[in-house]
Amino acid sequence: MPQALLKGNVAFAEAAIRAGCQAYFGYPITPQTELLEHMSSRMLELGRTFLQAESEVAAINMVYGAAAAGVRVMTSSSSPGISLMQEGFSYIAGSEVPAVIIDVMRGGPGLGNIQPSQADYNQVTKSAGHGDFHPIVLAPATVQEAIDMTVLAFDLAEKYRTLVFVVADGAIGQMMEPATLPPMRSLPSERPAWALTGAEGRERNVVNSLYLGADSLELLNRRLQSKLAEIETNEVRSDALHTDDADLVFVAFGTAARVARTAMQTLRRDGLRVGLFRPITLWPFPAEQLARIAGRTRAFLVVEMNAGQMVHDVRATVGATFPVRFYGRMGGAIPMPEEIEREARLLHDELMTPEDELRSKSPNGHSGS
Amino acid sequence: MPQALLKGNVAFAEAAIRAGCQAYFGYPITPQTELLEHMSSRMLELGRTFLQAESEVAAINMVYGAAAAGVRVMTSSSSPGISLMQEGFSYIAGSEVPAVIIDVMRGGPGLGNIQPSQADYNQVTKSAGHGDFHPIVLAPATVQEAIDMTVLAFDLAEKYRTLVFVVADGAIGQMMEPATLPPMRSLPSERPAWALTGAEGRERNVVNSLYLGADSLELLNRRLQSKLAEIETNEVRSDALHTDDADLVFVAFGTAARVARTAMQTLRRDGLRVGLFRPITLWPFPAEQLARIAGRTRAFLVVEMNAGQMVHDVRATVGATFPVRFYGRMGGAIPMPEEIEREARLLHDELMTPEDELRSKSPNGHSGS
Amino acid sequence: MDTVEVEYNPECEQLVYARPAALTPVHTHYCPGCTHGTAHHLVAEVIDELGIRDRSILVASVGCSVFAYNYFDVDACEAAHGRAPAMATGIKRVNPENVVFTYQGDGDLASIGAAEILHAAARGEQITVIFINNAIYGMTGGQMAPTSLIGQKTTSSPFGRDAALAGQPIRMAEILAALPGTAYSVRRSLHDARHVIQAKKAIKTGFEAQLKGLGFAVVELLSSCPTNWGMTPSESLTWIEEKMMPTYPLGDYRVAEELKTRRRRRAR
Amino acid sequence: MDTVEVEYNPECEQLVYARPAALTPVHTHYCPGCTHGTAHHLVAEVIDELGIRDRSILVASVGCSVFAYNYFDVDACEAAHGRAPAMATGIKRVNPENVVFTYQGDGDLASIGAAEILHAAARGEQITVIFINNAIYGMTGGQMAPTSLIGQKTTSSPFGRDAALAGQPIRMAEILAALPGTAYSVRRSLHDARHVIQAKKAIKTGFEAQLKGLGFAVVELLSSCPTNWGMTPSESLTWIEEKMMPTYPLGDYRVAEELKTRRRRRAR
Amino acid sequence: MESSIIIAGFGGQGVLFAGQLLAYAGMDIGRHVTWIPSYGPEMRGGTANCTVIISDEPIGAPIVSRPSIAVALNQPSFEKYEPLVQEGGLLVVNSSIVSLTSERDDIEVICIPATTIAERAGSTKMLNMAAVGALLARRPVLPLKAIDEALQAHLPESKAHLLESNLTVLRQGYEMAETATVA
Amino acid sequence: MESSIIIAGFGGQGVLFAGQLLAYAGMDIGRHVTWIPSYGPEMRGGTANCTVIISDEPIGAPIVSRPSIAVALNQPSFEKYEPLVQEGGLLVVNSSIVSLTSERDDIEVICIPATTIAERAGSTKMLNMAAVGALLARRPVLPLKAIDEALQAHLPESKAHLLESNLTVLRQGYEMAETATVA
Amino acid sequence: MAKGRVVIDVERCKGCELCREACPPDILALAEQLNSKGYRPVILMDPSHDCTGCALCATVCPDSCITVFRFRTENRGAAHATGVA
Amino acid sequence: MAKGRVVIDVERCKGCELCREACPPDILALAEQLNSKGYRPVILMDPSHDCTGCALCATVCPDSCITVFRFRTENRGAAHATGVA
Ligand SMILES: Cc1ncc(C[n+]2csc(CCOP(=O)(O)OP(=O)(O)O)c2C)c(N)n1
Ligand SMILES: Cc1ncc(C[n+]2csc(CCOP(=O)(O)OP(=O)(O)O)c2C)c(N)n1
Ligand code: SF4
Ligand code: SF4
Ligand code: SF4
Ligand code: SF4
Repeated sequence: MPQALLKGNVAFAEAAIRAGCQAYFGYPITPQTELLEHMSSRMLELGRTFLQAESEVAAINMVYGAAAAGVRVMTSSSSPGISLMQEGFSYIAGSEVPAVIIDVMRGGPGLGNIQPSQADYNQVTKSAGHGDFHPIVLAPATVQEAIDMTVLAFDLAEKYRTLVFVVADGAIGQMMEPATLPPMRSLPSERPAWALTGAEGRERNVVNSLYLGADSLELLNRRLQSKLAEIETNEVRSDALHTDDADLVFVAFGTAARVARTAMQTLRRDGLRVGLFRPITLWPFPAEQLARIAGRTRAFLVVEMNAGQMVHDVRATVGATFPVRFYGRMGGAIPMPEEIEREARLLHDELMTPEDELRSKSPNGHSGS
Repeated sequence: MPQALLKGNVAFAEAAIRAGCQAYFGYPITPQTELLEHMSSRMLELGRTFLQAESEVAAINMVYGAAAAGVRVMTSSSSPGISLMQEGFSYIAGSEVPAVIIDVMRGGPGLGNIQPSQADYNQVTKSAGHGDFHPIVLAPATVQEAIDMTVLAFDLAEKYRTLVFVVADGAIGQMMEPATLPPMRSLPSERPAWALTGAEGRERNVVNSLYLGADSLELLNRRLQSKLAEIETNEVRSDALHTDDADLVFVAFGTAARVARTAMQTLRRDGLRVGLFRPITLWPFPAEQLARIAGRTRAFLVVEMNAGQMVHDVRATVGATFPVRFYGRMGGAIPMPEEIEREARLLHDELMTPEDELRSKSPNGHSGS
Repeated sequence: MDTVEVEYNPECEQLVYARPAALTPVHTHYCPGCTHGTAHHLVAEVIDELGIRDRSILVASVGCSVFAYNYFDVDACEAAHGRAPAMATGIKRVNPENVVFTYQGDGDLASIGAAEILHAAARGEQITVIFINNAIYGMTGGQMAPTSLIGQKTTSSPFGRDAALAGQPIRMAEILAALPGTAYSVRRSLHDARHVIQAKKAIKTGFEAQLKGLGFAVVELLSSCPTNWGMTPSESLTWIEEKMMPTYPLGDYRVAEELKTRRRRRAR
Repeated sequence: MDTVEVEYNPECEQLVYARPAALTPVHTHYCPGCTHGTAHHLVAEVIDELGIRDRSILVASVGCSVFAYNYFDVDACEAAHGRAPAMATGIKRVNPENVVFTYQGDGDLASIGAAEILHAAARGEQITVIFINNAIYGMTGGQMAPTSLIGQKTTSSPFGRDAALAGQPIRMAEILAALPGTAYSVRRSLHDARHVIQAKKAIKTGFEAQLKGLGFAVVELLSSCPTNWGMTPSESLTWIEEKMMPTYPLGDYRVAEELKTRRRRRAR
Repeated sequence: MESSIIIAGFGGQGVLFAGQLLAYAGMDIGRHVTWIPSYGPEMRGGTANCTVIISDEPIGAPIVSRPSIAVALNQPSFEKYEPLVQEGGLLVVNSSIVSLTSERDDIEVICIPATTIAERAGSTKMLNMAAVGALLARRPVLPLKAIDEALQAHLPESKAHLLESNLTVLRQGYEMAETATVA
Repeated sequence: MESSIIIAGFGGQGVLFAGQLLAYAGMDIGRHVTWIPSYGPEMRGGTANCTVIISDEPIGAPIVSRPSIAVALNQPSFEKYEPLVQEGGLLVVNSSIVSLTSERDDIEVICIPATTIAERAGSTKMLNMAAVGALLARRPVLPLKAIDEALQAHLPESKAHLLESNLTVLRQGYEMAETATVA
Repeated sequence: MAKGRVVIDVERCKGCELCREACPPDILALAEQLNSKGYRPVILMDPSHDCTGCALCATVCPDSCITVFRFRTENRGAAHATGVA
Repeated sequence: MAKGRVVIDVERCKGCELCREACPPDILALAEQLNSKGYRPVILMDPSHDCTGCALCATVCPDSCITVFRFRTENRGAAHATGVA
């Protein structure tokens, strides 16, 4: 396939279609609306299912239904809409049906605004709903990755019968970049054995998350936990750039990682040995990979478009003794390379001062300009 | 006031009334329904506002409205209902209006069951909705504490103009214990200056969470973050029992803490030096207090009625090197004292083995029987 | 659980009524005399008679009927509270060949699920909705429903439902009949044998509407909750007739032409 | 922002029309010719005429009117998408003396907020709802609304709204009129001066219903969206008249007796 | 001293109230008490049970895996709890409808025809009082007097007229158990 | 080599398309490109802008605080971006409606009556092409030919009939800027 | 002479007695002893053979415990009159 | 002789021209130059003094840019006819 200049939101949608998405249910919300709009024409052209739901609550429960019927199904939304889907996510997790969710985050809390944000990191990685579960969370940083990870999302969802999120900040949804789309996959000829299709010639199937007895519900939870453990061993993904010789390593994902990359290049030109570690799966978090890098670098500068969320996973990974500094912008602001460079230079200077002093300086909250 | 034998759910409700709760909006859900039912009679008797909403989504937005009008308002629900309120929580946080939420958790995910659970620890402490905010989260372990913390919740909500959660597992909502209710407070004679009451003789007030520009929304977020920082310094609460001489300290909250307490007593009778640390504010998490104890004990056994959620905050606090073991039951199961004793004895024996060996044994996930 | 094998000699005996095949042998958890059970066997009989057991998909809802997926011998799922119509939409849209039906209580359908049922009807989703109106929240212990009667004492309206505070009862069969996608919307009652038989006819038509692809179909059934009404089963049936029916008149609020003509022809 | 001070001599000139006091001087963000603005000044004029500016509380909704709280000079808040009626309920229940009104678009009120508006009407909440029906989602760039017309091309119905897939347009004024707590439910249009004047009368009655404590009041206004309809402002007004009005007949669908008589008396 | 008591039976047998009565009485004489029910969706015919703990110290776990005393008012409850009673513990059985007998020799089992006693006194609904009486006869966790007073104080108004007969049943259960030969 | 270009103006001035055109052209000749718009709720009269980056290496940040090139099609855009252009950078100004002039001597400012040029060629809507032409005349970030081809390839069908006039406007803008004396 | 008979699944029966009230000849009664669920089930008490096999009991039974037969010897036609076919 | 006049807040005007169409004597026109928002505002062009002060323009103006006066000298009564009072 030749390269095309694609908008992130359109790329998500077209990639899903090529990955064999058979049904889409969604509700408009900026900054992901172009995704729904693309689906509204392409899915119908292809004779697949597209429906604009009356709300996000309805959308996720339609997704739940289609997933229970065993088709490849997806929805997409942005922060407030994702909040409304929490109950549905929990039901889908409890019923172990596969579904793909695209979350193009915007500034919060509340109505907030529609500018790019990463303030829902905790929401997708720590608690996408009530009860003990984690969706797999993929975080693309380019339009090409948006495509590749959407395809991956469908495969992982099916493999583990789980929820898979692809999360992007509004900038990735809105920007255009050259990217290559995969060929169109043929749709599966039959449904999974557990799917609801009518009990003709077989035992009836039930899709359900209700287990009245504590013992039976605990059994379900054990199964879910071992599935999560399996995912934690098999599906961790991350990307590292110039981390081998680095004194200082940026840790960032999505657009923040792109900006950090630019800052890194500038700083390297100035002779500072800076690297970049980019979690690609936000859950499972690439803790081992990060820990290994901590072994050979002197400090981390975590850059996020929020008040400091992933930084807690970084600190939990490397412990309170390892220098971890945070720089964040909130409310839809995107950090500029210059800001990151400034923070990096400050930190780099401190690296020359005794460890303990440094540690004391490492603030807990965000230190954003 | 003399002692009365009170059911947790009734205690929450009556305590709220005595604390001056002027309006309650809620939707029935087990295991908190008695709370709503108590409100349905008492609030009307007192000429205050009670309304059974059409859903949890409506309930939280009614709460948002009444809070914007400057009255003391509360809702209550359980896990699935709390998930549905996430968008509303985020709006309330973004608008900085005070509100009290009682969350009587049940087994999940999905419809799960109605048995006692602590599986929504992450939901309330890490992400009660989209965007960067944390409610204050109080976790009573007795009916008396349910009363005292509900009163405290209203005061903190007003003081910081924030959301305050009081979270209990179903057991605390359902059990009866002797407890003393506070005297009836008189209702505030006037509304706060920022409240919506009609702009007669003053500048008009606006309650809102929309800030179209990234800069203005970032300003709001800075204010929210400094408020959270203030809360983190002022409002941390915890309880420690026999932790001074303990080789092993249980870390648990709510019903799990009660069971751990029984196990502790048995073990102490058998000569094992065991203590109990009980976070009372789940957010802000009592990290310093816990760290101090880590200084004088040899290991923590975290007991939760979930797959292991608070344990991550414990590990983040004491670092990967300090021995932290987890024991959890899921799906509405309550751990029995015997189970905890068994785990404790195992761990205690290991404590006699070299540190490093021990560490390697410390599993990440849950190790529940 | 077991079923009793009933022996008989076809030579000299004719089987007039037997437990429908579309019901599993499981013993229900319903309270004694609760007409949820009656609605269940009517739906099962209709499924048997239409021969659609192996094409049907049940979307159970959250309410006392939460375990319906254990009682109907068809593919089934359990929706979130109030969202059965959305879940059914998701299933029917990708499985147009299946017969998809929801079974919902009044709290589920009329309260928390109002938007989903309204829009399923507006879109004319090809699903059949069995709507059990027992004027109360049964599962959670007898709180007020949007369908509770004025003055009705419930655990959340201890002084009786006051219209000034809680509004008037909602008549869903009428409201849903007014939506453009609705092919069939009627109200029936389960309070005596004659009405049970009429209810069954309506349920059958509700399924036929879907089989003919005419649009959204809903059958509202006045049903009892002896436990939370605090009455004996038979007192409950009297209460339905004397107290509920005046507020909820039985009748046909929307019947697509295709369904009318068909019924007439059969009558001949 | 500023207002122009218009000088005139009361001796020889009579002021016939001036910008209502209940509007702030802020310049709106609405597109040129968008009749959201028209609805705004009508509501403001009514507030001025009823002298309730300092008692009123606006509950703005999520839609193009999201900034309404900047434009009306009254206490105001911004509700979550679709939840304005719930938020208004929360306010009115604790502030019975205030005049509480919501201002909602059709996506907000008829789609995501269907349950909240339905139940506010069923409960007879003492609030006034200004409902802007422009047959589209304006704010998000022109997607289909439940109110979009059959065949209408939108960014989410690129081949035109197909009733078989998306159902028929919903008529909210009629549906809400059928709910027990509704005291006033009418539909008006903003497409020309005469209709604008009629719309204002209806808005006034909608507020009077609340002032008299008669129950829930809603005024549905057919409004334009030149930008997303892809028309000039004046073409848009024609489209309202020629295309929208046949689907959305103007009329009074519920008018409480107390309001009728009052109107008649005034007419005399 | 801490006693843990599980009372179990059919939904309609007043299981929960019997437990509350013990808790009230315990509280009124200044002991620490907890009461916790099994709870679930409304269902008749389901078996209900509650756990009461009466102690001299603050109570930790409100539930126990092995109670010191169990009251089985119906067959399923007997089957479930008979094996769980602690060594040296007490099992009170409603022999009116429980036909099974215990094989255990490490616990005390006391069988009384609770239903019949109650029926004779006017209503089978009072069978729970007979059981409570029997319990106290064999294990004086609380003085009978305390129960009397608690009953007077906490019997729901609707049942006030039944106070006397309840007290009678309580006593009869007590006396019958005092004299009964232990199984 | 990396150029960062911000194009800004009123909603109706084709700001976004002008940016996309540069991105398409860049991509078609094998450069790395990113295009990102300012986005917001539908509003006319608001100012729209987009950032285009054209580079030889993979692109990090898709946005810049200080562009190497800015195109100001209206007054507000001039006020906002004139101060931000990098030293030695270029500022293209639509002199038809922008009356202000730049005080800066460390950047190149080129003023062309874009609206007027477009109007003469048939429609003011094409003013964005005149500006793009002028841009390329002063900073050959891309060969004019590449833009020609991109325009032919990506002009929306609805506008196909305007291709020629668009090309003309593009050229006129280019030529006028080539010859223009720099402010 | 009885025209029909009913068989009741006593383990399934919850003793709600709705069938009793529906039964025209009133030939259903509560059994003495409880079933394993603790309910007093209904049983057929038809000494004078009055059961017509009208199946009204089965129609109203919420728990579908009742199977109904009609003897072929006389008035076959009645089968269609039941309305529950 | 003109019976009235209108004053237009040209900075607020977005040039939608709805007032023009509503204006019976058609005496509103678009100005030549743009306002600071980039819109061509409407202005009063009433050479032959045809404005009646009917206020229809103000009634339909979505942005409430128009203030309307009627001269007291003649037909006061008309004021009440406008219906927008
Ligand atoms: C989101 C959510 N809210 C509330 C509940 C609790 N709940 C379970 S069933 C029910 C209402 C049941 O009433 P109805 O729908 O009338 O059915 P019935 O039990 O009367 O048959 C409620 C509120 C829930 N499970 N989930
Ligand atoms: C929960 C949630 N979902 C979706 C959105 C995005 N959104 C904003 S406005 C809107 C619809 C606006 O349409 P309408 O209500 O008809 O008002 P209009 O803009 O047409 O005046 C949507 C879907 C949101 N802000 N919040
Ligand atoms: S609670 Fe009511 S509705 Fe539920 S099963 Fe019992 S009787 Fe039926
Ligand atoms: S987008 Fe449509 S509704 Fe929104 S302001 Fe513009 S014209 Fe009005
Ligand atoms: S109706 Fe059914 S459940 Fe009720 S008593 Fe008769 S047989 Fe038993
Ligand atoms: S109607 Fe108002 S905004 Fe429109 S042109 Fe006339 S004066 Fe200007």
